[in-house]
Amino acid sequence: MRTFLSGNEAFAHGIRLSRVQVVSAYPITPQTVVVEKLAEMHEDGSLKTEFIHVESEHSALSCAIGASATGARTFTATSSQGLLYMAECLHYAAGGRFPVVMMNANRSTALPWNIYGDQRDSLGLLDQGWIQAYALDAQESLDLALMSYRIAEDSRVMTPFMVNMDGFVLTHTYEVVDVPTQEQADRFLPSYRTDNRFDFDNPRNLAFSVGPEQNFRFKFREHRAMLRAKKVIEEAEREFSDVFGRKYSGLLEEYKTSDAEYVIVTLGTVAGLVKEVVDELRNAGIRVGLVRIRYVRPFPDVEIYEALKNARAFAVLEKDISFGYEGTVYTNVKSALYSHGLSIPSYNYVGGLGGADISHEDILRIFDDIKSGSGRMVTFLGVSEDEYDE
Amino acid sequence: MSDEQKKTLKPSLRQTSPSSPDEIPEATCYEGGFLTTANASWRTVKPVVDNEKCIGCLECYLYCPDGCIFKKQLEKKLKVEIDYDFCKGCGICSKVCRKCAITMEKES
Amino acid sequence: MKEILWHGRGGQGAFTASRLLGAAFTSQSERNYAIAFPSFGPERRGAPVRAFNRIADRMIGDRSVIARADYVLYLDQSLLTEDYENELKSGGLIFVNSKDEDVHRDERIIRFDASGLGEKILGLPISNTAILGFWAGYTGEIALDSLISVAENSLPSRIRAKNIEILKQAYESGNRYER
Amino acid sequence: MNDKVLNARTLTDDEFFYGHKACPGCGGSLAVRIALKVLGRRAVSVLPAGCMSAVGFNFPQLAFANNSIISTFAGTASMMTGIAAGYRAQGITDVPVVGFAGDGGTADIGIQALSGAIDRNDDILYICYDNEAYMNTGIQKSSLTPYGSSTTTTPVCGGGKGNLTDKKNLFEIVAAHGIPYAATATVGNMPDLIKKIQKAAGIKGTRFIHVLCPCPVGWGIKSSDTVDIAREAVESGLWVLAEYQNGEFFLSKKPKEFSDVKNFIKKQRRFAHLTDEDIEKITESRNKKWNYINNVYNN
Repeated sequence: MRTFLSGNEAFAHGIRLSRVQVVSAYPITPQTVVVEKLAEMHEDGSLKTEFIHVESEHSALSCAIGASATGARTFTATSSQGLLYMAECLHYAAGGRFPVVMMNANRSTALPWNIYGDQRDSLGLLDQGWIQAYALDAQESLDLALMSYRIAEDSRVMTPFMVNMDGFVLTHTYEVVDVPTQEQADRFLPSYRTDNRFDFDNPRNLAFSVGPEQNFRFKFREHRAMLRAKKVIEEAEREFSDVFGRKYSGLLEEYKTSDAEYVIVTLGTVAGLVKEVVDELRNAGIRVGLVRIRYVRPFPDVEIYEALKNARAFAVLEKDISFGYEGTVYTNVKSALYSHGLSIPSYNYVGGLGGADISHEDILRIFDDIKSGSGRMVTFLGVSEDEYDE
Repeated sequence: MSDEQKKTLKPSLRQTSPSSPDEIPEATCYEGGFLTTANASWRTVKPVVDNEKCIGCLECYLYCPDGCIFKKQLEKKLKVEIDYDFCKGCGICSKVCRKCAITMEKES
Repeated sequence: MKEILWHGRGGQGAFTASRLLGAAFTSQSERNYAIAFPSFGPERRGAPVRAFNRIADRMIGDRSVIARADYVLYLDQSLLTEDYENELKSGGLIFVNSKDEDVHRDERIIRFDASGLGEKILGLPISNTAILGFWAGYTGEIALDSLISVAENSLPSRIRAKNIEILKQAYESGNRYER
Repeated sequence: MNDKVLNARTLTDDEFFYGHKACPGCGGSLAVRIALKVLGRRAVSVLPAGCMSAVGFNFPQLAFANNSIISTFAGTASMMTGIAAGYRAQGITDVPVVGFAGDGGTADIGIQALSGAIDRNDDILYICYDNEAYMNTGIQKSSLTPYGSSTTTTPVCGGGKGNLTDKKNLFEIVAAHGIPYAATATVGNMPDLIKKIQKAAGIKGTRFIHVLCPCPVGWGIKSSDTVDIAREAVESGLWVLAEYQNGEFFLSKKPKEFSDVKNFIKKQRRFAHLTDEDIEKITESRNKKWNYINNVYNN
């Protein structure tokens, strides 16, 4: 049913439709609405779940892990400082192979304090073993809720899943969303079955320690499972489209890249704006395109190469900076191209930090820069040329 | 209660230890009570029970941190026996025995 | 695509009105798309706030803050400052809640006593649904029926009927406004 | 659950915690062993980072015969909450969820999660095995380390007195939440400990038992003295056996006459540096505590 919803509300519907059995979460702006909405659904009976009001984010995820160890489907949500506070448990869920799903409302991290959206929180935690997807809009957010369980719980994957939604511009923006029926959702998403749980007939010891002799094997499996997730994502999207009629394009989305000379690579909601600018420039006869990274882990290395191999130059636009180097997404993209032997001029644009607006003009300027080859390697949007040292 | 359920439950020493890649579980989840090494080598002194003195009060059984003292029927009387595979020789049993029926002897 | 910029004060319901607008617009056709979002931040009663709409008959990807709008709607006349022009696209219009006849400094500024209508029907100087209704009636961007059905589905029952009445009367005033 | 109070004869022959690598004479492992024997095969145990998880869960040497899991250091109670919720969500209501955390894991890093669980009145049994310092990492001071105790972070050198802060009153902190049941115990007073675990097992909501568990290594005692020294802690009045239920405190055992604090202190190397004056101070503090207890606790 077409409904006018915020990203948070849409996502909450996705969680309801996923028949989540245990929800544990702690409030933080801009995640709060998703938890409030789930609390409402819990109260009105439309969501049959154990709703746990935990006392911290660390406990939110620790509780979800405990519930997952009983074989229950679990959900938590957080943002920014909260995500950082649960960092220990992120490793724990991943290493223990507990397919917890978390919604992270992307938000700037202190200091300076700031509640607005950027992606430094989740991109700073890429190595924690979680699948990381970045949503474009409210519809994709809802759909990712359903798909995340399908993918995370697959026996080939067994890996926790973080759905990232840009704080405010997605979480708090209202738009049209098609909310599927429970019957459709049930057809797509089976209930959770796992062997990675307690068992009263054959008691198990979980989350144990492993010495240097065998430890690497467990880490290797974690890595292998994440790589296997690529195929499972494809399968899940195929079945998703059969049931719901909406198609997704796997680890990344290409928009008018087949003959594009200049391409912006980005992730999250800002891709929507880039699409509009691509259309405009195309109308003016300029061959530009967009690559939207949907999954940063597992990383679409081959797909990136395929999408960029015919381009003359590209820029990575991201709401993140790894201080002393460049944006983390840029590093990942360049590394993928290097692995596949592609070397073309590229530029990194760091924008949207602390919720700074990324405008239509900003995107035009980026295309302009890469076309003329006048961009610097790493450009902070909003910073004037004379503020740089060299 | 089935026979299986009646059987005493206890971690036990296994003959083989998972080591090859296909024996290693995918996740950190494995059969509980799976023991691959004993603790006997930790011991420098070992408790020896004098069944003449033992009155079967089970204080030693109750206070053993390793749970390696077991109830045993000997000529219809309750006595105890020790699993020397897992006894570390701490000496608590000897200390709590009211009848001084357990002595700590040097390991030979 | 049309872009709409709302000015209000915390508690006046600018964002609520923008949500009603978006929902009503998208209910009119399967092709219609809309986004509605507030100026983000902690909500504080009385503080100046903005809300934004983009409406189009295609997907909308641009979520950036609207700098220049086709329509700028003021729920509170005191927020209408001298640099209002910088927020207006050429050919754009301003709708302002005001009892003050002199607010017509500019033919692009259209005055409506939204608070007066709120006072009359709700007994409170609430202006958001009145401005929304008036704007829709004046511009014809959204049909009254769509506004009413969205209000029926989304407003709390306590204030539903009276706000629908406000929408109707305001829409009528906008429709009949002498240009 | 058996209605009669269990004893050595009636306790199950099952051994749930066996073959572990705890030091000889470890008080903590004794508490875990006995608690699981009382709770039985359906118990799911949660152990944070700490001695008991370090000695029990080294794949492939897995020393728990029942379903068990290691939690994060700070997350004992929150993981227990999740396990209880996970089973509730699946309509399973007969699983005792028990946690075994040390003094640091409970009174320091884990107190936030514990407080949260009690606040929600989650249906869990939390057992703190208190060996009075971070023993797993090599004897560092925790907030339950007693006054005067030498640890590696409160070393006795250059005339130092060891730890200069008093032991946190964890039992009353927990009780102040209005918890359905809380108790203190020691591994030297086994019938009392068994009775309390059994009682706790029969109560709904959050239950907490604080068990004094001497550590031969950290306390500087012989491995065979664990049980005796725990008993002496009670007899000297330095450790109080008590319960909290329905908003009231109850004394489980009141020594007719306290044994000499000095005897207790002098048996432990961690207190070897204390002077008669220091011991007098500890004795005075004990007397003050008992004045309060006699006024507030029911006998």
